[in-house]
Amino acid sequence: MDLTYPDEAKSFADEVRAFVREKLPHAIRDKVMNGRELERDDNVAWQRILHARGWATPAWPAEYGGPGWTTLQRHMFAEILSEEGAPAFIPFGQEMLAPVLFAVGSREQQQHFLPRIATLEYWFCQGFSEPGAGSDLASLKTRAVLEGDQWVINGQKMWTSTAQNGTHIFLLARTDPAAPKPQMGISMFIFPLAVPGITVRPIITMDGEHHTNEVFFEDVRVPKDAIIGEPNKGWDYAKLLLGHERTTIARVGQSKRQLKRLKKIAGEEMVDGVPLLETPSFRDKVAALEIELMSLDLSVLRMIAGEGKNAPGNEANMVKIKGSEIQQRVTELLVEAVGPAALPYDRAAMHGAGSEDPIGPDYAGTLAASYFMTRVVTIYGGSNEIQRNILAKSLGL
Amino acid sequence: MDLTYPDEAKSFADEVRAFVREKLPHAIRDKVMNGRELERDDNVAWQRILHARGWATPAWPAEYGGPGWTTLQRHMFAEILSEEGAPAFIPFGQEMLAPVLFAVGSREQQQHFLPRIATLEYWFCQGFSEPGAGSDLASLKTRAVLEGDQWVINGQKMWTSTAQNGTHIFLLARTDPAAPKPQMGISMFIFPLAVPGITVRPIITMDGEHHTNEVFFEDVRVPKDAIIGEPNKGWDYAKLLLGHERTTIARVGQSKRQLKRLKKIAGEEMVDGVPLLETPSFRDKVAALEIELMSLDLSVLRMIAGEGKNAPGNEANMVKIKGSEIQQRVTELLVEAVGPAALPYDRAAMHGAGSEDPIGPDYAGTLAASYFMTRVVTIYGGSNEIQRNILAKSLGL
Amino acid sequence: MDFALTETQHLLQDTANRLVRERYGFEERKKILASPAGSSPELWASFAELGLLGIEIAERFGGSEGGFHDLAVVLDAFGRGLVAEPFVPTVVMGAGLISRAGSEAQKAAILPGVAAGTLKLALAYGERRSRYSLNHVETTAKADGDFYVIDGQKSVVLGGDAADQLIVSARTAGKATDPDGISLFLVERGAAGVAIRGYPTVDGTRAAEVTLTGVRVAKTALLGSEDQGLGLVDYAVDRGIAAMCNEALGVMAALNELTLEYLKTRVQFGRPIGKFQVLQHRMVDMEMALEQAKSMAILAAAHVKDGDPRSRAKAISAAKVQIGKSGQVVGRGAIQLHGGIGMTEEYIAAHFFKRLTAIEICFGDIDHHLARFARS
Amino acid sequence: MDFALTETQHLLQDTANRLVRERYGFEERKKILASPAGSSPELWASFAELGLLGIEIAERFGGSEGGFHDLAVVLDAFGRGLVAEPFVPTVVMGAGLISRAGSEAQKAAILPGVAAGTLKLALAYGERRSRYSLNHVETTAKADGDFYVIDGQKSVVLGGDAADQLIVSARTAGKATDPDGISLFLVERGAAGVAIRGYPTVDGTRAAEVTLTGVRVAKTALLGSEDQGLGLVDYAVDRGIAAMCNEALGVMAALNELTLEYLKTRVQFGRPIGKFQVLQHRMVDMEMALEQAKSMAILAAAHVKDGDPRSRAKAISAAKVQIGKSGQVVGRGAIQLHGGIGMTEEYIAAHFFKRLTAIEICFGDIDHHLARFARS
Repeated sequence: MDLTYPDEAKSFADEVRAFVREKLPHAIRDKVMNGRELERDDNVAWQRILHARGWATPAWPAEYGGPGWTTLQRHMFAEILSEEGAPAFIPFGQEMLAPVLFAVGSREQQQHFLPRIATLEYWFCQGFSEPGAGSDLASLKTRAVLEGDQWVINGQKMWTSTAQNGTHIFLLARTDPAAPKPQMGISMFIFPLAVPGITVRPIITMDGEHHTNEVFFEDVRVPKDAIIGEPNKGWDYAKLLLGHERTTIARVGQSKRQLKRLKKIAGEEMVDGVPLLETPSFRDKVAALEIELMSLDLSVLRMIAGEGKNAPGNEANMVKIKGSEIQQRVTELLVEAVGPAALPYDRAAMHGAGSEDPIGPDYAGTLAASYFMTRVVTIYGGSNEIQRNILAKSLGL
Repeated sequence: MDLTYPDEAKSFADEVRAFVREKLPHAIRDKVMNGRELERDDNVAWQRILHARGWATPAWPAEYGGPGWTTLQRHMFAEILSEEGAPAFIPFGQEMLAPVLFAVGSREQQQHFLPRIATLEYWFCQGFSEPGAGSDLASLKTRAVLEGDQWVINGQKMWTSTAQNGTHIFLLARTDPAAPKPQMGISMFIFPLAVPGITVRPIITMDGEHHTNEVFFEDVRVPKDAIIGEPNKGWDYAKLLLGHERTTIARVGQSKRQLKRLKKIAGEEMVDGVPLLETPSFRDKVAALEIELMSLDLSVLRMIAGEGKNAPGNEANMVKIKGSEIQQRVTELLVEAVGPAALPYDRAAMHGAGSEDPIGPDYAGTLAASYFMTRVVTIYGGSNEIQRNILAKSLGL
Repeated sequence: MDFALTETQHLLQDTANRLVRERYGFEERKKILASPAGSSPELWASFAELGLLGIEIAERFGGSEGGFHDLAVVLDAFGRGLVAEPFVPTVVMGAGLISRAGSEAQKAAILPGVAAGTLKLALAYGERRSRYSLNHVETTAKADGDFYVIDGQKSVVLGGDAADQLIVSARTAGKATDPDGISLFLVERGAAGVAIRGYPTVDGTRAAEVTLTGVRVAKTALLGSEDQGLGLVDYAVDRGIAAMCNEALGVMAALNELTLEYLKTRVQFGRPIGKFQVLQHRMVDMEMALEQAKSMAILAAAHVKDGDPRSRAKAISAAKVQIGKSGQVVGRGAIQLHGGIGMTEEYIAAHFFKRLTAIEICFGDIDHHLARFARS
Repeated sequence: MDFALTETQHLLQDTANRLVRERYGFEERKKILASPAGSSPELWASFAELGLLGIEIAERFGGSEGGFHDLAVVLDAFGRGLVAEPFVPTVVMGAGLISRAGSEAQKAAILPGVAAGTLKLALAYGERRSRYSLNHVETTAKADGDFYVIDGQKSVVLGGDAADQLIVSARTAGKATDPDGISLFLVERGAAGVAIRGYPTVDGTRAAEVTLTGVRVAKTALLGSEDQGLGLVDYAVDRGIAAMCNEALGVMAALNELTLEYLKTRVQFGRPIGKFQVLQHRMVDMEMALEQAKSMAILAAAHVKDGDPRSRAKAISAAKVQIGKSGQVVGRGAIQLHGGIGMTEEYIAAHFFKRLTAIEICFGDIDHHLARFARS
């Protein structure tokens, strides 16, 4: 039992931290630190900076261009980046699709797509959910029919995040409607978004921003080899993909950054002449949150240390639940911290343009929107109710 | 919309309060106020005092000897008694069995039992639950078979509270094992506990006290007319009985008394030279609880006001849930208030004998036991999970 | 003791509900909110026609001299419809304060206009550094002959961008946080030195930052007694709280209905999601939260005019705490039970949730009112 | 970074688990607790034989010089078995404090006895009015030639009724709550003027009220430096907390196992109650609470000997907060999920629950440690 990081881990952390501090453009860092919206170019620029350093795809095996890091290193890398205000990776290509390509992609697919994913030249989106298939993904209705050497796709996808920025999509579609179980007749496809018959319609979320979309497919024709792996095996690939990167799901680094921000803001807000952070009620709430986060941080480290070794395997569900609850809690306390200053809706503040003349304190303009938007973290990626169902099953209930 | 009590209600309240303050023996009041155990004689003595005043059975119709009060009066009466430290009514006879006797008891049963219930000469217990039939009461296994002019009863009952003090029992037993549904073959009986074949075994609860019992029935023979109402209709009678006294289930008066006690104790306990009650963290917890109780109090009054008038009818389930949660919360805060002084287990304090030489402050000795025992209020009388199931059903879910 | 609605209240309820239903659907509301003013003069005129703006105003000033419980049923209906007009600032807080503290001349000058729908009010009491403390007033008013000269900045003034007249708290004596020395002034929107920066709030209602630079008002603009304005601000804010508590009932009731309906109709895994016990119990908790809130909103309405300020403070703060908590249970619960669709701007659930969030913040959050409750 | 048990720890774990399984079943425990002393000399002797009492004690005093993580696995096992012997007061707090602060003579006089199982210790630091403040010491020690004379009363002294020697905090200077001026003394149980009133605590362990009336101890009985005892008490109490955190893991793990088993076997409405989703999710929350506690108990154990007192305080208080919360989730949840049977004294669930309650209270509750965490 030894909780200290080994020396090589410490020097690795120093190296990563120094790199981010040197290379991360200040304007991007500033947006992340203050909860402002990133533009497409921000993500691409940062991905290219990482790529130049060989760190663009930390989770990829060395043979596909990854840095060959241990799980602990990957965890530390992600956490330091997040703490220092780097944009999060766009997960769809490199974290979700790539493992499927490693496993069942053809050599041609691997050679064509992987390098372009690594630089964000190809910005992938995920075409899974549908209006009638959310938690119950297996009930999806989008159809793909092979006609000659083309697949013809018809249907509608929903919650296709970043499709407005994307170049490509990976998509689940039903290829065998007669399969005995709904999961069994599904295949996975990848192709560009810029093919005829695709319409992307924005879904504006309650923070007033454009994060996600509906995507309509009307007689969309893609080549026969746009399929990944074998036909009707798409469900297995999707499961592989949804189990991606167990250690980043807790978002420990991001929550640490947010907690630091909360303390800073609550240290500046005054209540009857005393900093809010020093009033016992608020202080205790912040302390309780910090302790939750310490516990989560250690749980993730324990999960990493135990990986592969007869681990029960359900820690990922646990850290997803706790991690998402903590993410929400920080945003709740941030809104509480600024009080009435959270009320103005300052769209300019969300996009960094309003900093010259903010309505309230310059840190307050994004907080309500961030609180609203963060309600989603207990919903997406398998709602916390679904996570608890999975955990109950693993307990034999 | 008018929240003020009418004048006649106010003078009623004054009359009740004056009566309790004059007539309630100090030793009994002291036990109740300090959470000590009551002896059998305490209950009987107080019941007789009420009886002499004509207030022994507040919920009974005037024709059976009740005072003929309105629901509001009954509510105020129960609440004032509770606030002033009077023992709670032993509910089994007068609150649970009596309405069944009113509805389906024979004239002989009514004439024999009701007056004796009113004085506690007959102390009834409830023989419903069994080891395998708790929440799922319909699965009970105790059998009653008619042999000549006697019922022969075999089986086991559990959670038969106060059976050590009781003289009689009302019992559910299966009389038709072949009934199409398990609810349909059940009958209800009443008879004395002092018949051959009955064994009462104490169940000690985790507060270390003897509140409840298992009762074993081995070839117990009771007369044919020990049955209530019609054979195989016992389930309907039990439902009638379990819906008893919708307004007292919230225990508002008791919680008010306990809240007062909490404030007194937290005003005496010091933290670094400041009364605990004035430290913001504890003060806010007490305030939050007080507000919950204010809300419950009003909800009960609204329920009373709405009675009979197209009320949705599920308020009783709601006030049971909230009322029980509040009862638990008070005991949690009471333990928290005294801190380390809650640790000594002082059985003498529970019985009022230890007051000469308590281990800690004289108010502390019963608090942990009370906290332990109060866990039961979200379990008994239909657990809060069952209550929520019922409410969900009433919402059409 | 009587919790039933009076005949007047039934009428008001029907009127307000019908108006919302017929004139303020989700799409109409969206259009109004997207307009430059963010509010609807036509709707406001209808409020006036239907007598909703003068409910509490004395008959001699064109009102119907009703009680706060009459207002409460309208607020409930407005909550259900998410009405984003400045009803609370103008009618509940502004006119309520004038009725209580105004001189006969002030009443005669203002109240008829409010009742007729031609005059809007806003109470400019908060400042950038005041948070929820009503006694934290840095804005100053200096006597200068027959005038006062007001300087300062007022922050997040609810309804401030639509107001024709502002009621401004300013310090005529004492230090920034002294309870004494605060006075109230009626300030014309168009007066020299008044700058109003209006904006939408996160829930779609409107507020403003108000800057006062050497604003000269006549001595007759003083509302109530000099230096004794804190009690009046406290009264007006307590009215605002009681109003929003009752509005929140409508918001929560509508959101619960919407969520319950969703649970019954949304099918996943081959059955309505409302068949899942965990979702059932969460829905039950949301219904219970509404019931708790209802009891406390009634209490708040009953205590708005309580002669004992401590007893009023206790009831109002208790209600605000309960509304805040219930709002969280209902709002967050509804979004979670809806899943993705609840996150979108084009579905009304999110808007109910945002309004509940704003109500939780307005006039002091849960912690603020727990402390006030305990102190009172 | 390594969270795996060492070979020694595996051995200790097996040893302690086997001992509990074979010698400390529910019925045996009940008998021991009902005995006049409330503890078992035979069991204590076995602890000594198996080397459990000297885990951390230096080899030259008969111990095996292990680390706190070694103790932690034993405490976990004792938690599972609800071992009610005074292991924490004697071994973790008492011997740990002597090892850190004792003179060579004091160590030689005490530690071998602890390791051999012939000497028990207790730290008498709390007083009737001290609540959780370690610096609140009204008991006085006045120098008198080569002696100190101690007067005062110590309250809820864990393990106090079995202790052969007490480590008493007393004030040699300053006022009742000064941080400086507190000194520690070794006091023989049998010394003139020492009165010990032992009693069971609500969870079945034992404590005592200790009255000291003109108790004379030699100057050599001073432990550590005069007036500088507070840091030592703080250290000993932090050791006690870290110990109970790890014990609580065992309690919670066993209670969760018991509850899970009950959910799988208890049939109502024709199916195991564990098929009801609401109960499933509650069980999941209890498992998560245990996992959270596990992370923090490991952290506490790692920081017991942290050279930086603030960093130690932060880790220890954080762990105590988490254990308190997890204990509530697991304890209250288990009773609720068990229903009636969970309320009874004859079933072990209630005893786990009571131990978790006591652990939550001992050495400071959640609020106390939230404040200490925030201050550190």
